[in-house]
Amino acid sequence: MTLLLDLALVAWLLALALHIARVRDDRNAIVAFIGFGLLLGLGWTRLASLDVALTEAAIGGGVTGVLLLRAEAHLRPGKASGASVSHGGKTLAAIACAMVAAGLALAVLAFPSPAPTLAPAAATALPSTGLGNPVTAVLLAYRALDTLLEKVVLILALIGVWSLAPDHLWGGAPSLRPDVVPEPLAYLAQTLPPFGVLIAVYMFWVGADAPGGTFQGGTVLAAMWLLVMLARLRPAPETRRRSVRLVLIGGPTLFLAIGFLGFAMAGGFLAYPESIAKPLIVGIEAALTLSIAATLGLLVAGPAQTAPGR
Amino acid sequence: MTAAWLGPATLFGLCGAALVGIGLFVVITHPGLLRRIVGFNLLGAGIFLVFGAVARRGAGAGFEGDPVPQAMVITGIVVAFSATALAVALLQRLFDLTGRETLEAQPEHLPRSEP
Amino acid sequence: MTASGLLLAAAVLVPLAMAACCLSRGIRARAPFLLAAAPLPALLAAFLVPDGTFVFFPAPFRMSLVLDRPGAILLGGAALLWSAAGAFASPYMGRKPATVRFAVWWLLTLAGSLGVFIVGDVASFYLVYTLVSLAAYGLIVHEQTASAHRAGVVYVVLALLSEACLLLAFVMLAASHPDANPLIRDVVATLPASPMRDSIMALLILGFGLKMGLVPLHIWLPLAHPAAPMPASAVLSGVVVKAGVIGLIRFLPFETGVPVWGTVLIAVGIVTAYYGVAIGVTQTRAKTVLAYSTVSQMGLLAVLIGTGLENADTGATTLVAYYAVHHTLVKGALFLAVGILAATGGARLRPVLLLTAILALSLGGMPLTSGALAKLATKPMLGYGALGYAMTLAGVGSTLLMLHFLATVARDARQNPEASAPPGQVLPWLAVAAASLVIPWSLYPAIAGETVQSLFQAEALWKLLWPMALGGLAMIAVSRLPKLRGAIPEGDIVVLAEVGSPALGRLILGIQQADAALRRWPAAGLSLVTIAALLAGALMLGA
Amino acid sequence: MTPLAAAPAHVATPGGFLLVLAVMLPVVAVLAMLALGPRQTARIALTTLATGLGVAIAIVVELLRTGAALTYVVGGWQPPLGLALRADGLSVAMLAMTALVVAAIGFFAHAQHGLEPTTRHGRAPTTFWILLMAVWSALNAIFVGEDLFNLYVALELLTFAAVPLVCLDGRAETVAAALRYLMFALLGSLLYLLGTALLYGSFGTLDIGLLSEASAEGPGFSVALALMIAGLLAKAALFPLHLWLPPAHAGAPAAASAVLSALVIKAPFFLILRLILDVAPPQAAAYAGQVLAILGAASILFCSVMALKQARLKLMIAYSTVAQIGYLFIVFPLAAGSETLPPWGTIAWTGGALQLVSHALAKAAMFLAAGVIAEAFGHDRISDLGGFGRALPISAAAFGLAGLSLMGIPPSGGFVAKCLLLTAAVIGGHPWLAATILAGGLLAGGYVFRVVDRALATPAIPLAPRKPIPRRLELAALVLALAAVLLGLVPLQPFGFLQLGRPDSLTVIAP
Repeated sequence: MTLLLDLALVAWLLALALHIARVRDDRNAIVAFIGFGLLLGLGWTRLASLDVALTEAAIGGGVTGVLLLRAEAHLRPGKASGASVSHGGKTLAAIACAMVAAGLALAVLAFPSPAPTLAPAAATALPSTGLGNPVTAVLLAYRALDTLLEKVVLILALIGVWSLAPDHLWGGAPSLRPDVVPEPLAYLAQTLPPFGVLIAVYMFWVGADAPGGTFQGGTVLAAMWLLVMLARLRPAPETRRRSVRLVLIGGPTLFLAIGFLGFAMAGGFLAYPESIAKPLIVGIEAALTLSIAATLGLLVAGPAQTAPGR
Repeated sequence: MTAAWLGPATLFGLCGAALVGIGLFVVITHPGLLRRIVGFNLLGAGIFLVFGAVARRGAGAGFEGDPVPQAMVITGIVVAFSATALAVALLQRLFDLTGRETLEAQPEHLPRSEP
Repeated sequence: MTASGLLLAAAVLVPLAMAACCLSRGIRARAPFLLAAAPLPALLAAFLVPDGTFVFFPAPFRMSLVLDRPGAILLGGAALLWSAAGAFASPYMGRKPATVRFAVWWLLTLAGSLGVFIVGDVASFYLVYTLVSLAAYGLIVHEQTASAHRAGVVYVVLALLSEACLLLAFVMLAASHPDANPLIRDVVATLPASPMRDSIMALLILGFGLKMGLVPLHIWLPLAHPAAPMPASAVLSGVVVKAGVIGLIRFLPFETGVPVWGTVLIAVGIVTAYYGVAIGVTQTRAKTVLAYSTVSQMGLLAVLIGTGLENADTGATTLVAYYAVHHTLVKGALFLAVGILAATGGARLRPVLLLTAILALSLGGMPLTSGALAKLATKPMLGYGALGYAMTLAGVGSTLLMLHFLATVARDARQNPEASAPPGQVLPWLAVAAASLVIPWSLYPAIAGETVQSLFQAEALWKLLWPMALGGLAMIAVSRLPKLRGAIPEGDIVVLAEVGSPALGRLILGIQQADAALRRWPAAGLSLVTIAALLAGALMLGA
Repeated sequence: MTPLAAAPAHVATPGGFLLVLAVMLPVVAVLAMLALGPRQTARIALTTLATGLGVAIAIVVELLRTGAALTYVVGGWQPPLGLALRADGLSVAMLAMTALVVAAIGFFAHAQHGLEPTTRHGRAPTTFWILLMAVWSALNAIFVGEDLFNLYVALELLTFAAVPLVCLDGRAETVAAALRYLMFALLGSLLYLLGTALLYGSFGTLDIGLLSEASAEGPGFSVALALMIAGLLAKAALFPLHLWLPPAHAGAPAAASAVLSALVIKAPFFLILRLILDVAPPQAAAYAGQVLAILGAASILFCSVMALKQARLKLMIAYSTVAQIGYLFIVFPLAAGSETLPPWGTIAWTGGALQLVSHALAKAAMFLAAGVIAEAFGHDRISDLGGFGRALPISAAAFGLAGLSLMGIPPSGGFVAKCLLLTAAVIGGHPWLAATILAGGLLAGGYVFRVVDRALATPAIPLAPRKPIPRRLELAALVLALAAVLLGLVPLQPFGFLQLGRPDSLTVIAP
């Protein structure tokens, strides 16, 4: 029964992917992609990975969807005039891609059994972090350097996006400009955020011990903020504002500072003293949640479109 | 045997392989840049599913999956989103400047006109 | 370190230091006056440093200097010509801003060209050889005319080709050696037994032959030498080509000999000697005629080197150096003479022409001149068989070509207004001319093992005179053929090479189109997937 | 495989914390720049440049002092669960080279921003400094990383820092170039990530040290490595995957071009080297090395000809980069090693490393010199630059000296590198590679001389700069070019420094 369900899910995912590949209209493809993202979230629950499922649904489907839809609306006036790939070229590419997929499938089928795993190692080390969720432990303790660098990646992407503003607008505010704010959106924007914030805080809070965590919480927060900005309840902030920048870097800075403190307190970079490991990690997560929310929201908002006020 | 063989891990792993193929095809052949960006996301989703299969196979020690690849997927998704955001911003800027949303047929070889 | 060692090192370092000093504004203004002084350490070293001196500079320089007999002879002649030409250059070039640049290139070329005569290890040889090759480019293009430009391009292409051949040859030579930068004499000793002997020999002859201007690699020479300013032409044709000669002297295994390659060199040399004359007589510009004469003379040197290689005759290197120093001084003086003749007219013309004639005919082997000494000294080595006659016939050619040269300069100078060249130019010229007589005479007994008196015997004189007479007759015959003049463009077969350029252009166009095609997104994407597949295949094959 | 094996794979060394500093110092600078705003950016950057240079020197000293690789286990979590950083001789050489080049480029950029006082705290200068710091951090992370997923994040950081550098001036064609660069680099990253997924699925670890000890079998391993190498090739822009490089490197501002061409593309090559040498089994590595060498040789010949035909100076330099990268890839068969000699004991290993470093120095010098030229004359059309040598003698000299290294003419690092590679090709019996090396040198001679010829020209109307060029702007290029020339004093033999921290027995890589 579950196998049938899985098969149906996989078939649906592939059908949507093929639809995205073949459909002529970009908007149609993006809507399909959003559906694909939500379905994929479902798929991740079938892989017993609720953390990823939440992340995928929130970022993969949700925020990416908003980003792409806005881009599509922006680009709609000038439709693709690019030279399409010839039929022969497409066939060749299809063969090559099928080859890659086949090789990959072979490799997936050839995975050794029993599967190598770090689950026992993660479990053994878990008590010394004081956490209950092993994924959070991996992200913020075992492989904290990955996470720290990834935060820098996020910030860098934002710097890159901001740098695309024309010189005279740099430092100004981005604008999320739907010409008319649809009634339901305004309504949602007024009612949803309190709940959203609550959900976000909850997600982040349980993340230490149960599925959920900074990314998921941060994404929900970002979504609420975007909703508010889209409904024009609050304008997007000027990117040069120090408060904005401080929120952006707050999480990574705290993370890095505690990392360096590790030299003094725990004998190494990004090491936590066992007794206060959990409070430290939860503190970092709290700051990161805010920073992620701000970064994601501003990434969707895009480069500045109004000149900074004097 | 078949049930174990076609457990969700393998099934979604194979699904990931197929998604990689489809995503790659979109990325290579589609002239529209926005669709290409969607293609990248499909490709990424496929890769993450392969990670997911690996994680699911690694269940043990009371966990339903190996947390290390799961954490990698979360990191990967965030990085992929950053990439999408940067690409979209570049694309919109290119469109604002030129009115095009493709890269082909660009006269890069010609000497550029002086500002 | 001994005083001799220091002096030897100064021969290379002083010009380099002077070039570096030209960065300073104050010294830059006086740069032209440095030119005459720069080669003086080398000149002193050639006379004072005893043969067989060896100096080694430890890491990180790892340079070793050696002065042997042939090296000393060539070094002395070269330094003399450089000094005189440098003295000639400062009034000739005047006080233009471009002169400073000329001086820097001059000093760099000078350092390299003197360096090749004294360095002892492979890497340093390559270094100074490259220095002289590339710095000479600055001298060739100095006048910035279209022809200088074309000459510069052809020169650089061929110089780099020569470098590439030599680099490969040196690497092959050193490959079997434990030390990565061995002494030249050590690697040359192992050359005959090397499994790569023939490749190495071919590359060496190709690389150095290019520098010497052996046919068919001579094409750059008649373009480049006339393009440069007069004093630069003198050193290019007089000294810089000798980098190839010293290269062959240093790198060919004369101790054991390699008869096959000796024969190859002889054949190439004879063809070059005749070819240079044949094309030279069709030329109308004096400097070009002289350049072709250089080609021809380098052919004669190649014959001498080849003979030494064929017969495993180590003494040949000294004779080659002796012949080469004669050519250095005479050819240098002749180029300077062209410059002086251009500024001389009226009554002063006659004595200048007379001295020029003596210098010119010296190349043809006129009795009592250095040419005669060089020919007589090398005669025993060549023997009296076919080779000896071939060489004598080449001497006939030289006389013919020089008579043609004299006719050309005399015609060009006929219209000159009454004037005389400034003493700053005449004196250096006279000095070189005098040296071209004195130095070969003073070296003759030691080199040839004969007394000077033997030169005055009737037999010796006859041996020299009949080819000259024949050359004179040939000149008369040639002058009856007016169509000959200008029949062949400068650089002869470079024109053929340039005919092939459309094909090359098509190839390059094809590459550009391929690049444009490969750089299209779908094509690159497909390439990426294909490369991944190839790599996977390769890795699976090996796993 | 038992997790947390009894004998840890990595033992932290006392100096290991320096590696953390090398990676994190620029990150601190990025955060500080954002916190303190544009007015402080340049000051923070210059301070960081000096400190980072100090850290790099300290690392070199520490390596020389101990004679062993520096290792750090982050947070005390042993691989495979945790992450390790490790720097052997080659890594340290890369770190030092990066610090030197970044510092010189920073010096140049500071001088250049000073030319336009009105915009020096504006968008482009501020963004440049932040991106430069991020590039530096990412490069250091790549050179010391031991975990393939950590390296993936570092590679992405590098890409995200490098792409906006391309379009700092905001012209449409540079935005297009940046987008193309981003997309192709993304394709490469994703292939790399796919490979790590397969590797983790097969071995349960991504630590390079542990992987090299794992028994490498099965198609998954080959497919994974192939995907990773191919992905990295896309980022290294090896022919025929160079579609993005010429417009991106030629369009970027000079200082950015220098970073991109000298440093950024070296990172993927470095990782390929590590994959081939440390992860792949020797026989497989040999076959893959052949494929890479063929591509490298094609890159040298094809792109040198393209460089020869470019009308614009910066495009010429960019194509030359693709050609010079090719030399790095022909190292693989040359440095294959043997039963008695590990790859890092061969002369080709030294030659390859030297080529990498001297190209970085020379190429940075060339792009900076080209930047000065563009700044002075407002364009970089080679045909219209006649006589620029008189107007900008220092820049012309820097260009010429850097050209020596690219052509492989003594005295220069490029010459020693090419000489060593050529020797390896001759000894190892690779005549085609030897011919390619020589032909590449000839073609490089062609394109360098095209510019030198223009520098020496004396046009009827002397070329005059449209604005005065301060001496200090020209100095950075000259210093880098001189450094490339001074590398020529390295002895013509395997260089011991590059072997430090490498296993000297063959037990690890023996089949």
